[in-house]
Amino acid sequence: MGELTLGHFLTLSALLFVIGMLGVLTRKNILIIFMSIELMLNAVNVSLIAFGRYLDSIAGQIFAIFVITIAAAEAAIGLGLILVLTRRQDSVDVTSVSLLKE
Amino acid sequence: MDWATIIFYLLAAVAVLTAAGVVFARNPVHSAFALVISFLNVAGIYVLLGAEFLAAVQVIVYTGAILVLFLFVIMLVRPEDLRELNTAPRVQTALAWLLGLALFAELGLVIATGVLTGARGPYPPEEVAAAGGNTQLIGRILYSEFLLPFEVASLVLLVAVVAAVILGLPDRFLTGERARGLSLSLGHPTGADRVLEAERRGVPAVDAPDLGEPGTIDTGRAPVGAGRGR
Amino acid sequence: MENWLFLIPLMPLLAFAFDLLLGRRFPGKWAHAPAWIAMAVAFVVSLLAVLRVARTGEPVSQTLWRWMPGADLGGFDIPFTIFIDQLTSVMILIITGIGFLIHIYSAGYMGHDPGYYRFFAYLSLFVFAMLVLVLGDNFLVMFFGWEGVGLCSYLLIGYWFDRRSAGDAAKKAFIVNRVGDFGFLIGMFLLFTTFGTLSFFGPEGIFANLAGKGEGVLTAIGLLLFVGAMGKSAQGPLTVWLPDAMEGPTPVSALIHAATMVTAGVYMMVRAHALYEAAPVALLVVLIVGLATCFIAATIGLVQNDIKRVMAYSTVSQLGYMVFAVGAGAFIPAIFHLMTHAFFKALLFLGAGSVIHGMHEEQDMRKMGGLRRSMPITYATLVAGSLALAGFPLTAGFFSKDEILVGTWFEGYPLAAIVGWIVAFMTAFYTFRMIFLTFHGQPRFDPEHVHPHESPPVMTLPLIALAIPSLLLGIIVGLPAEAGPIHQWLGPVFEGGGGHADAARTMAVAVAAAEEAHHPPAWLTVGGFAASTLLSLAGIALAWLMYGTGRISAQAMGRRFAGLYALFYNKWYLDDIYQALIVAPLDVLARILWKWVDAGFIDGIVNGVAHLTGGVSQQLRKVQTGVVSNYALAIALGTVIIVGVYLLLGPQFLAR
Amino acid sequence: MENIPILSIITYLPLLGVLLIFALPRMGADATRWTALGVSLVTFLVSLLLLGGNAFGTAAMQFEENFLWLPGVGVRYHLGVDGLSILLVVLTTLLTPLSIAASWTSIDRRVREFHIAMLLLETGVIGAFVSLDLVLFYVFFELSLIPMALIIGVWGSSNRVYAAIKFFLYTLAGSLLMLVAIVATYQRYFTLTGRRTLDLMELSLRSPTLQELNLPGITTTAQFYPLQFQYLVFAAFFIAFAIKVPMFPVHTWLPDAHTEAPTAGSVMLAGVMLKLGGYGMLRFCLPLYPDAARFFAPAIMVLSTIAIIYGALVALPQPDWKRLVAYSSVSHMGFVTLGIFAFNQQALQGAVMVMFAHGLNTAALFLLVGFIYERAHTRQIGAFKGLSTTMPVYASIFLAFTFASIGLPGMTGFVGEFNALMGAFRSPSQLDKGAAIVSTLVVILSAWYMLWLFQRVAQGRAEGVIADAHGHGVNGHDPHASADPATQRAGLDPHFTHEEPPAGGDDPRAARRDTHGAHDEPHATRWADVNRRELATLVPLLALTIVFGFYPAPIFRLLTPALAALLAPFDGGAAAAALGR
Repeated sequence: MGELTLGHFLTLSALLFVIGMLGVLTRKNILIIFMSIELMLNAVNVSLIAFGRYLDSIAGQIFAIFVITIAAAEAAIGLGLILVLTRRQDSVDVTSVSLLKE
Repeated sequence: MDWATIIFYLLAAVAVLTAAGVVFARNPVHSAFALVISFLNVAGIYVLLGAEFLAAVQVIVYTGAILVLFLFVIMLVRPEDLRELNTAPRVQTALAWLLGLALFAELGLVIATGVLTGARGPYPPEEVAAAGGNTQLIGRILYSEFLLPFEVASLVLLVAVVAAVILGLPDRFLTGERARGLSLSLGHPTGADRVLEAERRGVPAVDAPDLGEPGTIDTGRAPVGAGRGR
Repeated sequence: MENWLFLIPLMPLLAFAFDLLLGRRFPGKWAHAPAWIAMAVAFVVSLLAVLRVARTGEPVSQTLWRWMPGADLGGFDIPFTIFIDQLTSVMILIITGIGFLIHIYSAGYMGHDPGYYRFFAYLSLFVFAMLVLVLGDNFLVMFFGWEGVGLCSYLLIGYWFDRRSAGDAAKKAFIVNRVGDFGFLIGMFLLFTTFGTLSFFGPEGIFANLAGKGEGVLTAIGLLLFVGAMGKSAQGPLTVWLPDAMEGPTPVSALIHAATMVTAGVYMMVRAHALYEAAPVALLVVLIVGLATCFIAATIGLVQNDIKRVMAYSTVSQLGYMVFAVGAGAFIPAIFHLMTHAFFKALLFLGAGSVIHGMHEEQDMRKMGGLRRSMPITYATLVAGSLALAGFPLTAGFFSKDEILVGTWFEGYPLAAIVGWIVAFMTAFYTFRMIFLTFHGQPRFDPEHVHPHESPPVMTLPLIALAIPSLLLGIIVGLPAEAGPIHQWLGPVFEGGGGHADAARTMAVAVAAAEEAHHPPAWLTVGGFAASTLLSLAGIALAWLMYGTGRISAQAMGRRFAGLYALFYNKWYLDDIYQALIVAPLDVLARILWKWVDAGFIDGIVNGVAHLTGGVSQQLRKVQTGVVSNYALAIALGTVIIVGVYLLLGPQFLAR
Repeated sequence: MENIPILSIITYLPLLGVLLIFALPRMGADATRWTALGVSLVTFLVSLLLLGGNAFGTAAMQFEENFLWLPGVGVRYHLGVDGLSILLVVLTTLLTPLSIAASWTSIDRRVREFHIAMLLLETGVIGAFVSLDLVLFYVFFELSLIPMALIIGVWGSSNRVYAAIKFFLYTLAGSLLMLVAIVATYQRYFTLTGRRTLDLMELSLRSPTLQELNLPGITTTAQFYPLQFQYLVFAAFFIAFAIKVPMFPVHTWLPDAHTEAPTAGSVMLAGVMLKLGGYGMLRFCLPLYPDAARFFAPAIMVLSTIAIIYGALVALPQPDWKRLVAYSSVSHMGFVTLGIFAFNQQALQGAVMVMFAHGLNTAALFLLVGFIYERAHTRQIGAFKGLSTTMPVYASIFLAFTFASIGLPGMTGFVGEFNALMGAFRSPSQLDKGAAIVSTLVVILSAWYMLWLFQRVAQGRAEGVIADAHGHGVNGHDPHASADPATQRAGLDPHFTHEEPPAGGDDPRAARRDTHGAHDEPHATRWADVNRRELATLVPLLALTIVFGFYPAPIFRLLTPALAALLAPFDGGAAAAALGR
């Protein structure tokens, strides 16, 4: 693992995270937002594992596993919601969904 | 520049590019595929970090299951039919970019100046090997120290499953109203059911706020739910 | 310490309670019975007390109960004590005596009034309050009576309350009295903080230790008490209420606004003579105000057309005489005039009442005339009273007024005496102007509507009973001038330690004291008599010329002095000045305070705060747009800020 | 006798009434009224028992009940009564049955809830008067607030909700300040002595605790509670009570609360609630923080004088009868604060006597307004005229109370106000003397607005003047007497402009004779005079005002020990002595 330092991995993770965040903030399509969230989760995983590796602790990887399980659960529910939404108003434009405003 | 660094840069570059692809793709299907590629590259990086088990999990679970589910849903809702207002208001985008860069700068600063202050873990690489490799070690730790979180995680998954099923059910099951006509089969492309029918007749199924007659948004095509599936 | 003196004030109080509570159920017109009985008993008991005082030369007193307990009020001890000395005897005899006659008269005058019992109830309450005022042995009990009579004058002036003007007059009387009471109250505060007590007599009483106190304080007290006296006796700026008080029934005017209440101020100052003597500046102010009032009131009296108003202004003028007599230090003549004035002024008012009664509520002299034949007794008695008022030689008024004028001259104020004589002339003039306008000349009313008739005996008897002393009292009590029985009687009040002459002093010694007391020279006394006689006759003659025979036409005189006539007629514009300078501005201020300060400013703030909170919460609501992406943005913003803060401040935190 | 917890009995007897009403829902309206009346009368009788005997000879608290309530915090359920509080308790128990009796017919909606609120109010107020523990006092202080807000809010007239909320928030804001002050004192006492207590006796260092503690170098209250601390905490306490009194700047809730409250509400509010403020100042502000009291005294004297004059002036133009009486009570209560902060025995006695007299007179005035409101359903003074002819008994009682509230000697009003003024005048500081002199001006203003009220309402020609067949007035009354010129303009009548124009001529009677003007009097309908029930509520108040006006000694004797104790820190214990020092 020559010159590969923790910095590299963290930079990668930061990059992925920021791209994911941009995706969430700029896109209007729920699906895209969803994917961006997955991306951000993935970024976190990278940094977790990187830390695990450089701090000689397995905990990083275990946490990554849990992150993945959470991501899975979240995806399931999220997609379910999308289904209900499309049935209701056949558009995934997030701005039109402002039921929360009441 | 040994092999590992080169491979790292390669994988990282592809991952980042495809991630950008996910965000900026016009068509959701393209972004889905981009996401798949990105995840695979990340799996590669895991291997680089000596987390083989996780790389496998990433490939099988994450990419294999979750993203497939994504693709499935995208197909289900016919993305090209869905109207796509993918450009958020100007100010939102600008602010988002600003915040993104700010965050990246901050993280960069942390990474540059940060010093590893965490306590050294008990498992340096030789220890991992002694324990029989990455996967064995994870297995042992997972079911010993982290047993409780593991159970909780399983509970979370259970909830997710139940929720997904319920969300999938057509409303008539919830409202207890026996509908004779249409029955939902997962095979049904739009999952449309009597809800839209009922709404057209002016009887609001659920007292949601009046967002205007569904389907009135001019889509240039026949309204999604109503038109099909009869 | 006698234990029967309490009957004097108690009887009228019982009559009041009896009439008020049970009056309504009284058969027919007997509501005046309890009042009569009460007055009779009070008069008798007073007479007994006066005889006791005369016999022993010693004042009698009785402490009823402790009104303000000293122990609990940090030394402020006020017993409710009745005290009768020579001065008080004069007063209570006047009050109960004349009061009794007026009660009899009222039975006739108010005969057919629906609220008959209410009238007698208030009259009895008034007599009670007046007696307490006079009998009190300290300033607070006097103040109790002081406000009590103010209350009763309010009730009686406003007796016919369904008349708007009566209501206004009553309110005005009470408020002006209250202005006087304000001065009285502050005077009492100052008195207590200076002397530590409010009682007149006794070793630690006020009059006993005047010596040590600074003259400034005494002058202030004197002036403040004088403000109270002005309020009650309608002097100086506070004369405005008395003429309007004529709205009340005539017996009320006779009793309250002629004989008793209005003299309270003079009585108070004479009672506190020791205090005033120690404050010459205050005396000077009293003299000047008294003189001014005397003059102004006389001038206004010249032009009044309402028979009762003429009498009202005459009363104010005569009171002015008494006040400036006090101011000049001639205390005994002041009381002497007070006594004689009580008789003939009550007579004049009751006579006027009888005229009004006969003329069916007609008060305007211009619509009377030639009543000599139709009301002989009233005419005779009214002439007697007028002679006394005008100071016709040998009448009661002549002696008392002359003594005041001579006394004032002798005490070193010749100028005041001269003004006094001028006013005497004017008094004679307007008194007989009233007589000639009412009783002589052609009747100026249309006979079918108005048939003047003589009043029933129940009214004429009191008139006669009052006419006799008006004529003879002067001779009985006033001769020889400056040393007559009145002087001997009141002598001890002014020599001894404020009435507490030691036991040995008998009546004889009192006479001697009066003798060697300084005595006006013979020429002054004779001169005084001459001047008084001359001026009163001149006044009467002028009145005869103008109104009796009409040789000098009143109208012509009126036109020639039009300016003066207007000034006098509008009561020197006093009322308008008050209305403009005090009443209207205060009312405007009240409105401003209410609208602007209370509702506007303070409530403004309170309601403002309420709106403010409402407004702010309204704005905050807008932040929740409901669009998911906005929330995401917010979260992102949050993270960036937190990380930023951590980076900036992180190290210190960690370091600590 | 000592072991019977009589104070708790008195406090919770009304609660018993509440339970009775609550427990028997099928009880008819009248049955509820009788129960409430019965319970409040019994409470009154029991409170009279306390007055018996010479229990109040000493300054110590009588009928004490004292046991630990909340051990952790050191809050004690400590009840006790001395001369001052027993007088106010008796006043409360007296006014409650009167106000219940007064609202016999006027309250017909939700009768049960009304009487429950009234009895709760009584419990709250009595509790506040008898409790000697700061937290207990605060609890009862708040407890009494809620039923009053309900009474105003539910049974009030048109604008009641605004008034109720304003009243509630105003007083609540004040009492929260007080809570802060209580906690601060508690904390301060704890840090210094290590003892956790909220007992007034201990906190005010009146009981021997200070000697027991014999803390080094701390002898006076100034050292115990440092000045800076005292100023803040005193200010908080004072503002809470000033709102209740109410004092000048914070009084605007009173007119609204009174105009909107039902008769019973107004009587209880004016008769008793306002006294909580004055009582609080005496019981808490003076003993706990004497140095701060002395520091703020000049400012408070100025504010009281303003309150007295301002209240009287603003009462003058009021068109609404109740609002006028409300402003008059702002003016009367100004005397209370004037008396309290003059720091001498006579001024304090005067202040408490003003509270007692105000309790009687203003409560009676509100009863009177309530009775006429029950008949005419309006409070506008303009709507009434000539009540003396249509309702003679009512008018005469109203006249009596008008003079009682003006402060006519022979009534308690005068005794209270005179002593407060004399006391203020006797205090050494020149400012107090000035304040006393300016305040005495109210004597003129109060006469003006009260008599002006009486004249507009009771005097004047009512419809029912006895007129014979052809319109000529019987015995001297002329039914057509409308315009009376001469005295009109001369009258001290601020509103003469828009009345009937003077009809010329200089002589009232002559002019009147020939003006057969048409009836231009507003048609004053004939209302029934006060009935026996209403009379039963007024006569006791009238009797008390006159009896204690002529012979106030027993009340003064009852108060002397209590007030002397309160004054201890102010003139070195020589409360009763110095002759006008």
